[in-house]
Amino acid sequence: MAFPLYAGVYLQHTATIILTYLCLALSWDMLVRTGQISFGVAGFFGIGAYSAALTALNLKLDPLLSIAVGGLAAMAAALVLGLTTLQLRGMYFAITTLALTEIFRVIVRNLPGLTGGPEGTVLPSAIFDGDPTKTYWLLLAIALVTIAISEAFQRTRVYFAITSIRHDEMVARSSGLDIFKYAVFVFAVTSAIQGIVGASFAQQYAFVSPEGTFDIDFTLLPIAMCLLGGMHSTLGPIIGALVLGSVAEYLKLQLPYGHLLVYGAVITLVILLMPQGVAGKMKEQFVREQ
Amino acid sequence: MRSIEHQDPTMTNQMAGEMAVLEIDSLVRRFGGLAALRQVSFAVNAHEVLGIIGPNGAGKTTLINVIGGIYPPTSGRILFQGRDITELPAHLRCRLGIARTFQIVRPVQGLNLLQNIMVGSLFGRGASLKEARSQSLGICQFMGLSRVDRAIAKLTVLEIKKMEIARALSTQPRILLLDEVMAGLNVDETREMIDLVRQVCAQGVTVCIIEHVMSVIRELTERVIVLDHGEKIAQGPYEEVSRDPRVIGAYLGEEE
Amino acid sequence: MTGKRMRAVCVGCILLAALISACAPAAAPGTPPATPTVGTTPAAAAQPAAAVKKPIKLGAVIPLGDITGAQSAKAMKLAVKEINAKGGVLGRPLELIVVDDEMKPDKGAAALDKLATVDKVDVFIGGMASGVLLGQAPTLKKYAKVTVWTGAASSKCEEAIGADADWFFHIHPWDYNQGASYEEGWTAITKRYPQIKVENQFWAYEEGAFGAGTFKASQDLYNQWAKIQGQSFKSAAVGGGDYRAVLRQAKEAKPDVFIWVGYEPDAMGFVQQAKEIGFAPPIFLGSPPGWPVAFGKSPLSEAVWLYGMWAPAIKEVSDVSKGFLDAYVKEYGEEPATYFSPLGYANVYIVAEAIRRAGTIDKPALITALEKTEYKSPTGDVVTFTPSKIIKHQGIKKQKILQYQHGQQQVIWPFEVATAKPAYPFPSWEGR
Amino acid sequence: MSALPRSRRYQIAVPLALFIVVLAWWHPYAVIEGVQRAGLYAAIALPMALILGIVGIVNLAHGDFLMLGAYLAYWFAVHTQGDPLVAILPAALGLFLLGAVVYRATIKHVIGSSELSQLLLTFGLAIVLQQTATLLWTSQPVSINTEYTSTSATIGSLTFGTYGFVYVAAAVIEFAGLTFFLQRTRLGQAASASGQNPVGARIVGINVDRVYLIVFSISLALAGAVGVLFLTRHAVFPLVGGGLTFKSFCLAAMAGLGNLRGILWCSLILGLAESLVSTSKEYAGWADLIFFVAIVAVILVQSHRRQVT
Repeated sequence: MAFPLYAGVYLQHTATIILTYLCLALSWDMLVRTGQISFGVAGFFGIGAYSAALTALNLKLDPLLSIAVGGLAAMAAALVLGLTTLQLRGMYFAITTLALTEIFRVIVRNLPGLTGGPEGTVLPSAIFDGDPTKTYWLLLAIALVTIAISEAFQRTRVYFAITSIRHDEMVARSSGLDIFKYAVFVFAVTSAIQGIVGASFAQQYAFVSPEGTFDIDFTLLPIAMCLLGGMHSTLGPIIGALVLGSVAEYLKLQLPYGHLLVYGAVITLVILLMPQGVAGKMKEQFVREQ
Repeated sequence: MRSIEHQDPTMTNQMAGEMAVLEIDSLVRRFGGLAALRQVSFAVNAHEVLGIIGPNGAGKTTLINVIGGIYPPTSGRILFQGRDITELPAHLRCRLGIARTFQIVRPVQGLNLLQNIMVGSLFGRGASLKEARSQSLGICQFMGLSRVDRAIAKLTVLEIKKMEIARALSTQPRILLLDEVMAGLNVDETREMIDLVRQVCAQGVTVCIIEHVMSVIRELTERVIVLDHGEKIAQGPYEEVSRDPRVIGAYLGEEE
Repeated sequence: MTGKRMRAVCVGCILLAALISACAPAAAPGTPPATPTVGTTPAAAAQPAAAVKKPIKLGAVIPLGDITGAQSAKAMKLAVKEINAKGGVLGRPLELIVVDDEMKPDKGAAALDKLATVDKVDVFIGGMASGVLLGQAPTLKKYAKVTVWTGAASSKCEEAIGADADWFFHIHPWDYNQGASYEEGWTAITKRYPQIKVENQFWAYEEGAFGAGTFKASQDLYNQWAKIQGQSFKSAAVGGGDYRAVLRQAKEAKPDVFIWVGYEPDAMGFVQQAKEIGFAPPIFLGSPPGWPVAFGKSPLSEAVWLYGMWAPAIKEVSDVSKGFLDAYVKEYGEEPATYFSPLGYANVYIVAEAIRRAGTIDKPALITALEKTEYKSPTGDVVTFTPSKIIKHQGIKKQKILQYQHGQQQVIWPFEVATAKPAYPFPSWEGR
Repeated sequence: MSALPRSRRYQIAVPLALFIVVLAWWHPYAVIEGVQRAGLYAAIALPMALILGIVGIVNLAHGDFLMLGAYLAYWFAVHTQGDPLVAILPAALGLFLLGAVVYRATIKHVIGSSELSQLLLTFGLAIVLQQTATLLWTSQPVSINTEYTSTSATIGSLTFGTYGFVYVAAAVIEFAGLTFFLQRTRLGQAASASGQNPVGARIVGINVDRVYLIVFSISLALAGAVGVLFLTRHAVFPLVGGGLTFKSFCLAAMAGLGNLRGILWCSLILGLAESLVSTSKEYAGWADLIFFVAIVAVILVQSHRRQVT
């Protein structure tokens, strides 16, 4: 993981971007493990980014502290949203989260006094004065924490809770499991991660704007990565982010026009041909050989 | 969760005064225009095995679902140990001590045999992972389930049925609602299951059992409730009820 | 594998094959070729001497998925080809390396890192969206390489770059430059054509950064000479497209000038719906970054005014513009649809000429040479670099006021490059 | 198909009518334009509701198929120099065939699998369509101007566009056609049956898979045809469909799954509300929130209702 440090600034920067998407992909997957799809990653990413930028700018908070604030703000938003919409799960939840990004964008755009309005807000300087190595370490740390949380979710009682919710809500409820509590809990944790990632993004590039920060790609790319790597595991999204992140960077240099098509094709083909993803496929193979 | 119960003085008084664990009071459940339960009332006494029988579509499973809290009744009341639980969500009912199995088995596919059983212990009883594991292993032994790390796909029908009961037992229930656990089992397996239910009962768990196989009802239950078209048409010992013309009529109606 | 599965795989392969084949023809004429490096080969053929020397590398960051960026890249490629055909600069060929910023700040910043560390370019060029430059600002400052930027109009970018950045050269006018030059333009026009009135203006601006920013900048600026009111609308580019509410408010305000600031997808809707509600102010003006190709063909376009930097008609008054346009059409078989193509072309030439004057690519010498730039651009301007509000090196400060006449964009002001006289007042919608 | 009992319908219809009357007096243009807007929304949402009601799939690529139809019409109009409206039939036919192919190749394989797979599949399809369109036609918008698009009428002091009513007509025709199809034709009855109970439908001998295929294709054909109408008044570009998909879904969710008549009502309410907010000077920027507020409100009501019943 320290490899990019010796590979030059460009690779370091690309690795930082890939780590950003890795965290988003992993946090998205953690929620999927409860059976809920969120199309609102960009929304929480944006809330985190804006909260961090505005607190750093107006309250002169330390950048690292402002990143924590970004995570908390996203978590608070998720709690409010979760408490209202997670009673109805499935399609309704998915579509509400799809709307979420747009709602936040509209709000941010229409409160120019607070947020800088449509033009966004510029921070005086990037975090660590733009030092790419330190930024890389920061993102790596966030990614490791995300991985740790994901693994914790796979090894503790949370695993039993979310797996039963995903497979059979009725059994879960009848076995004494408070579905709503767990759904809201996981939603809040994953949103906090997305908020933190967004906040560090804002600190890294020293600016936020409604269009750039609430970009639908922050939702889209993580989903494609999870699908490719395989859902419902820690390894899957990591593989997906590494593979798709680097392939996309390579393709961009080879096929400058329309390489986003790859993401759509990946999502479609994986769902049709390999719903368990790369990691799942490997696991399956492994089990068969045993 | 149990501790909360004891803090409620009215409840303990009632518990002392009455033998009923569960009281059902004029329960009505409609689906759209269709009434699945009409004014059903009965009580389940502590330590008894109560049979619930009736032709297909009589509302037996709906009754279990309403008692378990899967959906609320349209009207009527449910009392558990004297406490009104009509408004309580399913998971809290489970934690109070109402456990159930499902007519069509519902193992959680992502979990293996032991893990499935642990779910009940973890959430129904609030056990830690370690406690849940050892407790569930104990229940497995009691139920005669071996090789507990097998995936669901590798289990036999009997094993899955046992797993469902084990999962319900791992919540340490006061009352266990069994929904056609004998369906699809052969004679020997049915025998084994009947013994198991007896042992469960012997441990002080009250049992409510829905069953189509009348020999099982005859052997296990002290008392039966007969439902037809959502209405309670008879109750009493099986031998008595089976001679009731209304009951015979209901079952004959099904034959047509 | 079951038959069903098999079929699914086949379908998948066919789908993928179809997609790839769909990419190929579209990508070939429309975009730079697959290899990001262009320009060395023709130079080698023409000037064998130049080829052996190490090329001078220009690293461009452009959104290739968007028509503005795509055409800008094409024009840059054309300029590099022309310069190399004449022997390159300082006897060395130019090499252009284009990296897509995907209109995203993070990708734009990473692109700069790639150009600086992997390709080791000598100069940064390119640029389009303000939002991307804002995100790139920390990275640009990190390298502090000589940077000659075509795009980005938001003055927020100027704040982000800061006053110390003597290596930053900005060609595109800032939003307030544009505002000021329109004031200058209208003052000149009303002086020459006294019947034209512009004091009372109604602005319809799209609610995003572009529209709202432009409106705000102009509002601050115009209090002196014009009465401005405005209302935002949702651009069709982001799912809007119903302008009747804003047009009706404009109609009630009875302005001398109606201006809409939005994107290409709004152009046709505005005239159609203005006709629909019978709103024909004396001056009907649009200010999108680009116009739909077919807009001029519609009878509704007649006498619509527009703000811009360039129109194909400038070729009639500017040799550079004619040369550029002819070469572009010859090279790509189509007319450029956005002013970013002449700007991209100018971008390369400005850098090349400065290097030639400096005689070196060393940073201080190159900065000094760039400061002395006096480049006759295909946009019809003479580009020089002078201080703006914050930065030291601002290129073009003037915009142009144009008008659709008989399906062509004609320049009305500045008068030096004017290609037509204004049609005034705006004819009624009836009969068109 | 209509989910509401008669009494509830009055509960909605009477306040709505009152609201319209008051609004018409206060803000006549908001009503005229709101109705036209509602027509467009309904015309776009109806085919999506059809798929949702019968095949049970949320087609997140719905708006992108519409975009495809619009491009077909554009291509047709440019090459024949003809009126784009003539392209309605070819566009519908083209999309019908495309629908059959897409159904066979993709949708068919996720029927019966999890909601997650279905949503993600159509989401992937949406991106593929958008990006393919970008490759083929670039991001530059295309639009077509025809003389009739900006025809207007004057009643008293009101001058308003009349072409917008074409969307109202389209929505009504679509609704009538679909209702007729579902209630009066054999295939339509089979489709209704499959929508309500696929297992039962299979038992009584309906080829559910074929019914799904046809319904999906019909829906895309309608989307294509509406796309042509859309082109006559709006600029079309590769990403134009996303917002339309979302609005359609909101309407379908509000109306109740599969309730076609409800789509008309809900479009009317949301169309008027949007139109009203965007006419107000200070708050025009918030008009976007109408649909979002609506969908969140629907969810709250639904979840409340689920708790009570």
